[in-house]
Amino acid sequence: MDQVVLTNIIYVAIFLAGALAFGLGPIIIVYLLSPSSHTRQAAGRVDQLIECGMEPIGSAWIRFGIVYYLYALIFLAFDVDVLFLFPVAVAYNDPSLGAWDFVEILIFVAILSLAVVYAWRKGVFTWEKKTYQRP
Amino acid sequence: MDLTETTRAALAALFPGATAPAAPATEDETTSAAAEPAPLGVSVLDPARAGTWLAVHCRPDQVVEAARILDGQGFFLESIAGVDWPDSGQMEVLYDYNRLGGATCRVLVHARVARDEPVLPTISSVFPAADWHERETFDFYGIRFEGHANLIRILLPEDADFHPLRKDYLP
Amino acid sequence: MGEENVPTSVVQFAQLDTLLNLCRANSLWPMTFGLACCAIEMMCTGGSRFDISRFGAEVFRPSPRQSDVMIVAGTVNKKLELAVRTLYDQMPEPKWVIAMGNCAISGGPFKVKENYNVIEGVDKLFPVDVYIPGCPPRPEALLEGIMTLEEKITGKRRWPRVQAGC
Amino acid sequence: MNVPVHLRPDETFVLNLGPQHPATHGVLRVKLTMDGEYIVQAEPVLGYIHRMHEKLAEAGTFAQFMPNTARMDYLHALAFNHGWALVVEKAAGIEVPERAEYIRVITVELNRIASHLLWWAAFLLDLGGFTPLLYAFDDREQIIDLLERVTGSRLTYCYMRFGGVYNDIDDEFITGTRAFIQRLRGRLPRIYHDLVTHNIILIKRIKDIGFVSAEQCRRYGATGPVARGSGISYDVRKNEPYSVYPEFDFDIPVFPEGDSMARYMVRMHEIEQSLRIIEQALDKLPGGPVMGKAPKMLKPEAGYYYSAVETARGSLGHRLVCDGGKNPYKLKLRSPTFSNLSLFGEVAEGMLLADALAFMGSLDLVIPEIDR
Repeated sequence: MDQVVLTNIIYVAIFLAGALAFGLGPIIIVYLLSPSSHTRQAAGRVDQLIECGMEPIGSAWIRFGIVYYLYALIFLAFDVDVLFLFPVAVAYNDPSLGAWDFVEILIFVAILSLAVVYAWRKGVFTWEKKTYQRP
Repeated sequence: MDLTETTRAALAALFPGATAPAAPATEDETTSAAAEPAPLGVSVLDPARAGTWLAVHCRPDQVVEAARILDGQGFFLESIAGVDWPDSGQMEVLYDYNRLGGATCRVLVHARVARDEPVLPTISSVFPAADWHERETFDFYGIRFEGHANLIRILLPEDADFHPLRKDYLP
Repeated sequence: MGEENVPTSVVQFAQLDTLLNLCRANSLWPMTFGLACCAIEMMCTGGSRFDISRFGAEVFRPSPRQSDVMIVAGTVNKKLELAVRTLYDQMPEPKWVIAMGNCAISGGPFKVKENYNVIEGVDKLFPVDVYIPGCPPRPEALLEGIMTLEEKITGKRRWPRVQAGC
Repeated sequence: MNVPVHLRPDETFVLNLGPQHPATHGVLRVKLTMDGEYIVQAEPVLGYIHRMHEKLAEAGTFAQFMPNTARMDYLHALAFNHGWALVVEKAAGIEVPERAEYIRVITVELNRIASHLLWWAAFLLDLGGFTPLLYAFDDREQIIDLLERVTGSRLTYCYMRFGGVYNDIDDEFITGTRAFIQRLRGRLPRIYHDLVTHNIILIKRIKDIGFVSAEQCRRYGATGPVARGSGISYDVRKNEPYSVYPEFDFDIPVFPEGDSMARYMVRMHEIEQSLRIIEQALDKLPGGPVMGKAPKMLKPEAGYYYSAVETARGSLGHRLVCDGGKNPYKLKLRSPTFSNLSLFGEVAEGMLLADALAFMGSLDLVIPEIDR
């Protein structure tokens, strides 16, 4: 393990530790500093779900509409795309890259955005007013 | 035939038997001691004094018929109010109708029911606005409206067991 | 003086506590809990003329989980009582309550012998820290109430006290 | 045309748009049965701020009820004062001097503008814009200062007495009002219309949302800007003139579309009409006393009396029953928002939740006026 590899590992380790500190730090601080004894209670409903002060009626575990799943898929279309654009962005300061490489990236992004255009044409984004049959 | 006359003629159909009182009972109508019931019929009032153009005294079961006539004339239901007359052992329900747009002609329909058994037919089938007003009158006076889809309390907590606006109620 | 209403915590250093109290006092996040007429005066206080943000309290959080102060601005009646107590419970510690207006203090204009529906005073439901009389109290009174609560939390008054008559 | 959707019970869940919610501007609770974002059924639940005003009316004398009137609709308190004063003056036959009538009209119209400004701020707060609130409150504070000079309070006015008003207006109030009129006229086109009304986001959020037909308004008894937004030209100041309104020429803004945008435009135009009324009232302000002759302890004759007044939200009615005693025997307050809200259940069906909130904002609700 020569010197360069070691320092790189140290950099990554420090970066990881910093991320963990940012993540878990506030939780620990809050545990240490926030008042632990709940002195002020009026109706014993400390951990009840927030629903404008009212008792939640029924449960929310129901069969949701499919349209939310489609939204997630459309988000995915560009999410993966960004993943590939990161290395491109890093390599961009190399003078040898010409205009043609820029066009290639545009084609790549255009192809991926076809997914969104397809969803648009299918009418996923239009939320019409519905009418319901009286049960 | 201005609006008041046409409405009076239409409402007179409610009382086929009684002859329409010729002289508009302006003064004695508003100042009649409201305790004992006025005669059944339609009477024209002085709007500047009483704020209403026509007063209709009808039996409780004619209330829906009066509502249908006024609905036909293009009126809208302004409010339903209950009045408690404990000394004469009666409850009275006042229906206010008015014209929405155009000439104004407010009609007040009085209906009296016995105090211990106050039941009236609902008019929410004719005017959906009556749904909440009737629930409120039930809430405050305990007057039941037959045929009302969902006659529960509207302003007081559901488990309240009293009717606050009755004259004999004190918390 | 302001210690008794801030409960104890796991770690207790005097200096740290005063620093924490100072931060808490100057970033009181009120819960939007406007009930009636006092709510309009609370909105006026949030407006640009009386500007409650000078005291760090302009962030009106709708959810009880993110608010420190419950400003009860209006009348609490029997149908709303359980909801008010639930909202109070759902607020994280340390939390404070400002009873704004006569209705929240003692039922105000509705504390009569015919009263069948109004809770006469919010302190019947949970402990109240600052009472602001008035029907509705002026926005300046609400600001004075916030200053009084800050004094109660930190123990000393940072803002000048207005002497009557001068 | 969307075909009606049949829902099995396990596909809907119940959501409480509860008492403490930023969009309900008070303690209105709406029990929503939801299918995802869509509202299957909306049922407003009232009574969370019911404060027994009608019971208190029967408990106290006529004069003791005047402060209560201001605590029902505190945004347009002077119109409630005016309604109560009118019905008792009708019952007891009290004359009001000319100058007092003019002062009543001036202060009621100023209060109407303040109420519309606060509705505008709250409506845009519901739609997500915070900055308009600061502009509207800046103008509203000007009105409140003017009214505080004359009535002594900022919000819950108890300014009118049976037979007139208890405090005369001075020259500084008149010059202040004229200056305010010029200032607001200058700001209305720039800040209120260019910045907000022609804003594409606002138009997208409220155009063709919450359609209310004229027939629905009539069947549910909706009055005021809600009815005028659906093409019904009904304004108590014009249809059933009271006080000195017949002497001013102002027109009633009516928009036939019936959607939230129409109701928005009705209120914005009403602000300009109120400015016109105030200007004419100031020009024609007669001299003379401001308080007529009224007996100390009122005992109006027995009978049924009714007075209708146009508040910022609709036609407010006082149905008064007197039995000759010193207390009102029975007072029913016909609150405009009570009827305006009753059509929410029918219109909000099948709407998106966000649109239903925009629709509720356009109804301009004041909850203590609904619960009384």
